[in-house]
Order: sequence, then structure tokens, then C-alpha cells
Amino acid sequence: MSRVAVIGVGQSTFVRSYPGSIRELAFEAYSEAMKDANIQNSDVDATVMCSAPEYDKQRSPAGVVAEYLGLNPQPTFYVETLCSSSSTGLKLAYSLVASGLHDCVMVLGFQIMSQLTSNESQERMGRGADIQWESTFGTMMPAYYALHAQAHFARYGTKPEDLANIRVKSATYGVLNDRAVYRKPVAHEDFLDPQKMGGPVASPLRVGDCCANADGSSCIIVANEEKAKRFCKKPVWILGVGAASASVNMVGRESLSGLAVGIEAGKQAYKMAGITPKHIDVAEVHDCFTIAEMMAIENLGFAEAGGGPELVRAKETYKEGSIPVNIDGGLLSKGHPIGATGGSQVRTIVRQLRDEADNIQVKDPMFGLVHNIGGVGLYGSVTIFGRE
Amino acid sequence: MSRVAVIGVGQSTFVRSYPGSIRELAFEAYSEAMKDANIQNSDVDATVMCSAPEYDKQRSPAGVVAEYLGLNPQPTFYVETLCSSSSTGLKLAYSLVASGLHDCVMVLGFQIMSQLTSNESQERMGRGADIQWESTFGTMMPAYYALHAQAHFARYGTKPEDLANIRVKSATYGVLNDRAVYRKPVAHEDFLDPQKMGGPVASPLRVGDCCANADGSSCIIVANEEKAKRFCKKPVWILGVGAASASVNMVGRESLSGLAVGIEAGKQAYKMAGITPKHIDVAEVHDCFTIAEMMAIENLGFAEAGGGPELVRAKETYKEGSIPVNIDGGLLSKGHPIGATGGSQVRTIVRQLRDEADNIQVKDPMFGLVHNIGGVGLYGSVTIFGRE
Amino acid sequence: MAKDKDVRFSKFGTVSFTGVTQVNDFIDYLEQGKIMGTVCKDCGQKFFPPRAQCYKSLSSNMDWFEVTGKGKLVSFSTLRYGPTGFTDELPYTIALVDYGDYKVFGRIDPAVSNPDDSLKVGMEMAAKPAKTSNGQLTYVFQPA
Amino acid sequence: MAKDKDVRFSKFGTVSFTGVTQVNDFIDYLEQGKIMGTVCKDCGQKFFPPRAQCYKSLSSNMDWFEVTGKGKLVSFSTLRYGPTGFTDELPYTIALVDYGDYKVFGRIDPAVSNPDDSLKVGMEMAAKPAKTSNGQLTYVFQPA
Ligand SMILES: [Zn+2]
Ligand SMILES: [Zn+2]
Repeated sequence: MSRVAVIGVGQSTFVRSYPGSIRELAFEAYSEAMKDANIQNSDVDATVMCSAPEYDKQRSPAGVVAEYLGLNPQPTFYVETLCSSSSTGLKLAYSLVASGLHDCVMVLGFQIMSQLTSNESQERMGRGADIQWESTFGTMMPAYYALHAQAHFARYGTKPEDLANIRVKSATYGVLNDRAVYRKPVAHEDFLDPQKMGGPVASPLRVGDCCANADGSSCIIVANEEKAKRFCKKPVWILGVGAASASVNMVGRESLSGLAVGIEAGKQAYKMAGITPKHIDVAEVHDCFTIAEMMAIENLGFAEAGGGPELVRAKETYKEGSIPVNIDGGLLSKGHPIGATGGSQVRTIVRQLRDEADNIQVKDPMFGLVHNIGGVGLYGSVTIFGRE
Repeated sequence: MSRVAVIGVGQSTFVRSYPGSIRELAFEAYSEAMKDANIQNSDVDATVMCSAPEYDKQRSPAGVVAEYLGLNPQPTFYVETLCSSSSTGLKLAYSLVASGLHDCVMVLGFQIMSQLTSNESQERMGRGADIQWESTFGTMMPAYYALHAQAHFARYGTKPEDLANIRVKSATYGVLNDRAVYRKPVAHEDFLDPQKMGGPVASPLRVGDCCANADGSSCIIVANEEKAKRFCKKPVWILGVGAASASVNMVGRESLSGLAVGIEAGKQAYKMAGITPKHIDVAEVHDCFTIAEMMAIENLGFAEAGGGPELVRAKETYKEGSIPVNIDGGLLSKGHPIGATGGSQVRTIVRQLRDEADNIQVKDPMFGLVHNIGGVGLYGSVTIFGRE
Repeated sequence: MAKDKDVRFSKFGTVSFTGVTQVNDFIDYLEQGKIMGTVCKDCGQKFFPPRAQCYKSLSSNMDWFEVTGKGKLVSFSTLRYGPTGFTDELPYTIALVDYGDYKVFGRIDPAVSNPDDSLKVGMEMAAKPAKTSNGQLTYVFQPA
Repeated sequence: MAKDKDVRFSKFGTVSFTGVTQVNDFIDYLEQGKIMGTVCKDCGQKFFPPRAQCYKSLSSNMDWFEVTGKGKLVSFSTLRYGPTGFTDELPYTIALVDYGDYKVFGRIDPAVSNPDDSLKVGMEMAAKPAKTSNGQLTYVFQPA
């Protein structure tokens, strides 16, 4: 299989409410990535547009965004796997290049969630599960992750404080990230205050266990070996891609104390890259909720099943630890603009592997990993990157 | 590049109103394709789900459909390019196989358009263009194609009767297709009756120039050379894939008398397959409107620009002609269930190349072509198939 | 079991998002006090929620079976926020129960007091037909 | 030209589907009787409809320019059916007009009688600000 590299990355600032349209927001990530790769539109052979379609009235946004960015007549298409859309887009870009169909492909993720009214937003939230068999019970994302937390608690003795540890770590780095929505420090005491992080959401999850919606965009440009070497001084190679699905309905799940899609996608990615969890120097994992990061740590093999709380407690997931996780602040601090999320994770890892991560730079990383989940473990993507 | 073949095809009957949900409708195409390929779910390494998302309340339908069909834990994702979604899905399936990531991939297209109320449906129609700059004027699909017809008329002297010729040909074959929505013969006289085909829609297009909405599903299974030869007696090879985009806004179009995406995607596909339009023995082209088929005939090189009306008049696009086009009745007869349309076109061509096309079989075809357009020339896909 | 198009299924749940499915008979059974799944006549696979078609047998040759007896509580959560249309019922507790051959997802009977304290993962539960606060059809779990 | 979030753009068109864009000043100009596009200060590219950012220069360094003079009618169509919200205005005629450096899409002035007979592809047209039947902002084309 021919090699494929990331040659450009970009991201808008993630904000509560973007004062513009999706095309204008997409431009922000696009222009950063194009400057980063130092290429022209004519060098881009195809674009993959990633978002969740329910948050904007524009139908088929791929066309509108491609036109705005001057990316006609190259092919473009829209891809969606909920919160992992741009990681799915990256896998497709990889395959379009590795197959020889294209030399250079752009993956653009975007989401504006703030322009719906609160009512419209709540209505869409209600349709996030199987609308025939589960949405009818009044389910929501936090409640589904809460079911997983409850199961993890019951099976391994995990405590709410173990989850709070994850949020405290996240905030430590959110403070440093000027692209993040939430930039205040968080202390354990804040979880004792029901007006702050301690407010109940869906037992056992509290306000501090949940990330916020955001508006944002991300852009990743990949190329084949020849173009990567021509365009780019520090290509970051895609070494492993894994992806999996699970049943939407909870009735189809073997267990709720982990996400099967994370385990399966991870296995595929490690196998393809020819490495093991121990080789990973820095990771971005999908932390829409604290319990999601806890499960990711275990599902990816950074800890044994049930060993996550101890790893977190020992601060091994901090920048100085054995496996730094989400040291850009994660979704808990950055916010979670669905379609843009995976691309933002990729950008963080690429910058780490180029030694360009500024105040969060890990020392000489060789391998980085991105773990991105769509829905409540419905879709899972794991991508492994390496430097020359 | 390694070879990729179609090893199974399936399609539901296209109907005005399907008495079930999208998962149940998807099953119909899936089960036909699985029986056709004679494989198990465990042989399918990934699925690509194709539709337009606005017509069903289920968010992220890829997950729901994959679960229902028992296609977990294999990866699945949703792809959309409006009416060409399943052709885009086929290109992605091709790349996932040709890249070596997967051995066998399923492309499932589905659409239920009948479950929206008439008001909801009209509202979505209004958002089909750029919602900022064109939908605000009250545009609709027929009106955009009408602009193209008007431009074709002005440039080449084309007449309404030239378009009616296309509908009459379509109906000749629709009568024979038991999967089609519209199965009555159409005569030129019907266009003189404003209560029938002659009713004005958007000048110069009339009722008879437009296809109908439909509910339907389609399924295409592709595999690499080794699996194709193991599973399948008559693999049909994908020889060329082309895809292009154009501006959504009409202001970005060079000309309205043809579709630039059709020309560009065709060029790419012919080049990759190493053949010319003269080699094509049978074609399915995107005929959501009669003018769309007229432009396709010219844009694909079956006739010169402006030469379409004469080719059609001479009946060269009938089964016995030099280039049979849409002899399964096309969208004008079959109906147009957006996400399923491309897969249905592919099924027709695959059956032709296997000599299994029954009452519409062309004699010993070597090469077949599928041309599928999304939006009003916003997205274009051309795929060329060949037999052993 | 394909039916003419009907919207019986819109009677299911506090808010219904879909009315048309080939397993609409589920609603009639629920009205009769029975929670029903389907079982494939060709391969014996049980499905809950019910399906009209079996991907193992590529057929729609299905029978109904009744969900009876007890299952084990896999997990549960009490919601303090809810989507549009459900907020009047807050707080409510959702749960997943494992019957062995299949699992069932739904809500805990609102008559169960202090569910976060009284429920334990692993305890035995039984499902029974019920009405929602706005008179729609549903089923609930009770400790068994 | 980025603005604080506002919804001025929702004044545009018989039905508006979007209110928030970085080219909301287009609305103020239209209220002043001017149809405006944008031109990139870095590369000189003209954009109609206006854009806040230029993909050629990767910048948002834009000026406004006014759409004036005549263009050529590229095509037109008279609609007998319309989407929700537009049906009261039926029949109406949409058109594309080529100004050379850019094109403009919109409707023919409803004062033009028998547009299908009186209009010809290639004839000269001019755009002018107007109100829709429900008092929203728009512009229309007239033979020039
Ligand atoms: Zn079976
Ligand atoms: Zn410029």
C-alpha cells in the first residue's frame, strides 16, 4: 500500500456562537490549512465535507462550501458518522489517495450549532437515537453515557471523583488553548457545588462531566508520498486506520462498561501500523463526557479494563505522564462542534509530531493516536500517525 | 491499481409510497444483492449508506440500517451528493477496495420521500439551492432544469417535441419494467393535453418532462479481484470512475446548455477506462427531466453539443439503436428515490453486461456506462463497467 | 407481516417520531397487554425490538413471541434534563434489562421511589405494558 | 467586514432561510437602493453574490462595489408551481443575467407582461432593488 501523509492542518477558534454562516466558518479552517500546506486550490484533487446535517438549514452543504472555497470542478461529497464525521472523512481521503484515484485530498469539518433556537436544538437531541425504539423514551446523549458510567461504576468500583479527575486534567490544558471554548481552571471542589460542576444531569453524570456544544471548523489535507515530499518539509504519515460500528440500540450491546467500536477500531489501527499501545507517545481521545475518556483509555489499551481510574489518578495522562491524553484540553475544554471535532484532534497530533505544539509539546514523540467516536459508541475511528 | 468488480446487485420495487420504514425498505435491496452475490454478512468488510437526509426523521440512518441488516461491527458511514449519492458511494467503495483497506464493500442507497407531509416536502424543496442567495427567489428543481432547457433551445434550436421524444422512448421501456413506478405508454399526443403530459410546470418544461418522486432502495456489492473470482461467476469490472462538482449558484456556471460536471466526470472515466464514447454499448444517464437526458447524451459524447435532438429523433437511443440509453425506463419511468437512484442505474448496467437483462437485453455488450447527477449539475459521477 | 400503510406506531412513546413500520402489530399486542418480539421461523433468531425481516435468513418469515419472566438490570440513569416533549415527565429513569436471549430498553416504573438508591445493577426486573403521562402506549420495568 | 451576530439578512427574499452571514451589510446597501458585490483588495477578484473572504488570497480584505449597467439574459423560466411560502406570487419568472465580470441571479420584474413571449435569451437587462409581495427586500430585472 502506498504511503499517505498529512501535509496541512487548520482549525477555527471553537466558539459558543459564530457570527457567520457555515461557508464563512469553513473558510477559517481552510485558509489556515492551505497556508500551512503552502499549496494552491489546483493542487487539491477532491474534498470531503464532514458535518451532521441537522444543525443547518442548508441542504447538501458540500456544494455550497466547495463553491465558496473555489474548489470546483474537483469532486466533493458529504460524509457523516455523527461526532466522528471528520475522522471518517480522513479514512476516505486516505483510501482515495492510497487507491491512486487522487494525489491530494482535503477533509473539511464544520458545524454551527448555535443558530438553531433552543427548542429546535432540543428537538434534534430527541431524535439522536433510534427514533422508533429508543428516542420515544426521552433519551439524550448524556443519559446514554450515564448508562455506561453506571455500568463502569458497578463493574469496577469507579467513583464520581475518578471522572472529576479527568475534567480537572482537561481544564489544566484548556486554560492554555486559545482555540478552546472553556478556558477556566476546574478544581475538585467545583464538583461539590450544584450551581457549578456538581449539578446533576443524568445520574451519575454531573455538569462537569459533560462537554459543551460549539461552533467550529477544521481542515486536514493529505497527499501521496510523492506530493507530500514535494509540498511539505515535515509530512506526518498515516500509519494505521481503523473503523467499526455497533448497534444504535442499547439492546444490541454486549457490555456497557466500554465501547466495542473503540476496541475494534483500535485493534485494526495498531495492526496496520504494526505497533502496540505502548508505542503511542501522545493521544487524542473522544471525551464528549469524562466517562468517554475513561473508557477510551481502557479500550485503547493504555490501561487494562477497569484500570483507567488508577492511571488517571496517577496523572499518567498528563503531559509529563507515560501516555499524555487530550493535552490540548480535549472536547471537555475545546467544545464539540460535531463535524469539526475529529479534524481538530488530528491537528493537535500532527502539530505534536512536527514538534510545533508550543506550550503542550511532548518531548520527541514518534507515534500519535486519534480516537473519535460517533454517537454513543455507534461509530468508532482510530487513526495512528507517525513522523519520519 | 488493483481491479475491483461488482459481484452483487439488488433493488426494491420503486413505489409511490412504501408501507414501512427506511430500514425495512433497505432490507429489500440488501437481500436481493446478498442472494445475487451468494455471500454472508461476514464477507462484507464495510458498508456505505447513501441517501439525502432531509426526508426522514431518523438522524444518522447509517447506524440504524447497519444494525437492522446485521452489519455490525463492520464500519459504516453515510454519504450524500443529493441525487448522485449512491454513485458517490460506489466510487468510495471502489477506493476502499482498490486501496487495500477492504476486500468487499456494500453500497446501500435508500429513500422514503412519501412519509413527509406535502407541506414538509414543499418546504424542503424550497431549500434545495443555496439558501442564502437563490432559494430566497422561490426556486425549484424543475425551474433550474427549465433554465437549462431554455438555454439549449436558444442555442441549438431545440424544440419541446425533441424533449417529448425522450419521454416517449422512456415510457416504451417503463412499460416493461416491473420495478418502475410509471408503467403506462406515453404518446406525443399526450403532450398536447394540459391535463396530462402537457401541463405547464416551469417554462419550457411540462409535466411529461419531469420524473416523479418515489420510495426505493438499491444495493451494490463490490470486491477485489481475488474475492470477486472466488464469489462470482460473472464479475463485472469497474473500469473507470469520474466525478466532478460545479457551483451551486447559477452565477458560477459558464453555460446552461450543458452540465460541466457531466462532461468532466465523463472525461475522467473514459480516460481511466482507456476507451471512448463509441465503445459504450449501453448507458444509463440521469434523466430526472427530459432535458437532463438530452444534455447527458451530448455531454458524454454520444452526440456533439446540439446534436442530441437529431440522435434522439433517429431512435439511436432505443434498444436497437447505436447507443441504447435508459432502456430500463430511466428515472422518468422508474421514479427517482434520490439515494437509491445511482444503484438502480448500476444494477441495470450490470445485468446487461451479464446478459441477464431479459426483455431489454442488448446484444453482447462489452462496455456499459452510468451517468448520475446530483442537484442541478452540482455533482456529477460517471462510471464505466466492462465484462471479462 | 407487511401491512397496508398505517400509522399505528405513532401511538408508542411520550413523543412519537415515526408511524409507519412493518411491525405495527406490536402496537395491537401492547394494547392487549402484551410486549412482543419477533422470532425468525427459518433460523430461530429472536428479535427485540421486533423486526419484520431476518438478515440471517434473508427472509420475512416471522412469528411473534411474548416477552415474559425476569431479566437482569444492566444499567440505569435518572435524567434531570430531557428533550422537547419529555420535560413534563422529569425526572425519569431509563434502563437496559437483559433477558438472556435478548435485551429490552425502556423506563423504570415512575412508582419506584428513589430509583438511584433503590436500584442496583444486576437486580431482577420485569417489563409490563403501561401508559405514558400523556396517555400514549409504553411499557415500564419494575423490580421483580 | 465581520459583524457582531445579527440577523439583518433575514430581510432578504420572500422567504428567508438564513439570517446570519458576514456580508449582512448587503442588506443595508439594498435598503439604500444599491445592489452590491464585493471585490478582493488583494487580487481584484469580483464576487457577486458578495463574499466576506477570498479563496484566491486566503484573506478577508474586501471592498464593496455596486452592480450597475446592463447585462445579457442567459436564461429564464416562468414557474407555475412554487415551494411553501412562494405560492401566492405564482406565476413568477426567474432569470440569470451575465454582466461580464460576474453574473446575477434573480427574478424578472412582475411588471413585465408575458415574459415567456417578451423575453429573449441574449437581450439586455438591468437589475434594480425592489420589494417582494410581502414587503421583504429583493431586486428584480427589467429589459434595459
Ligand atoms: Zn432467520
Ligand atoms: Zn483575493
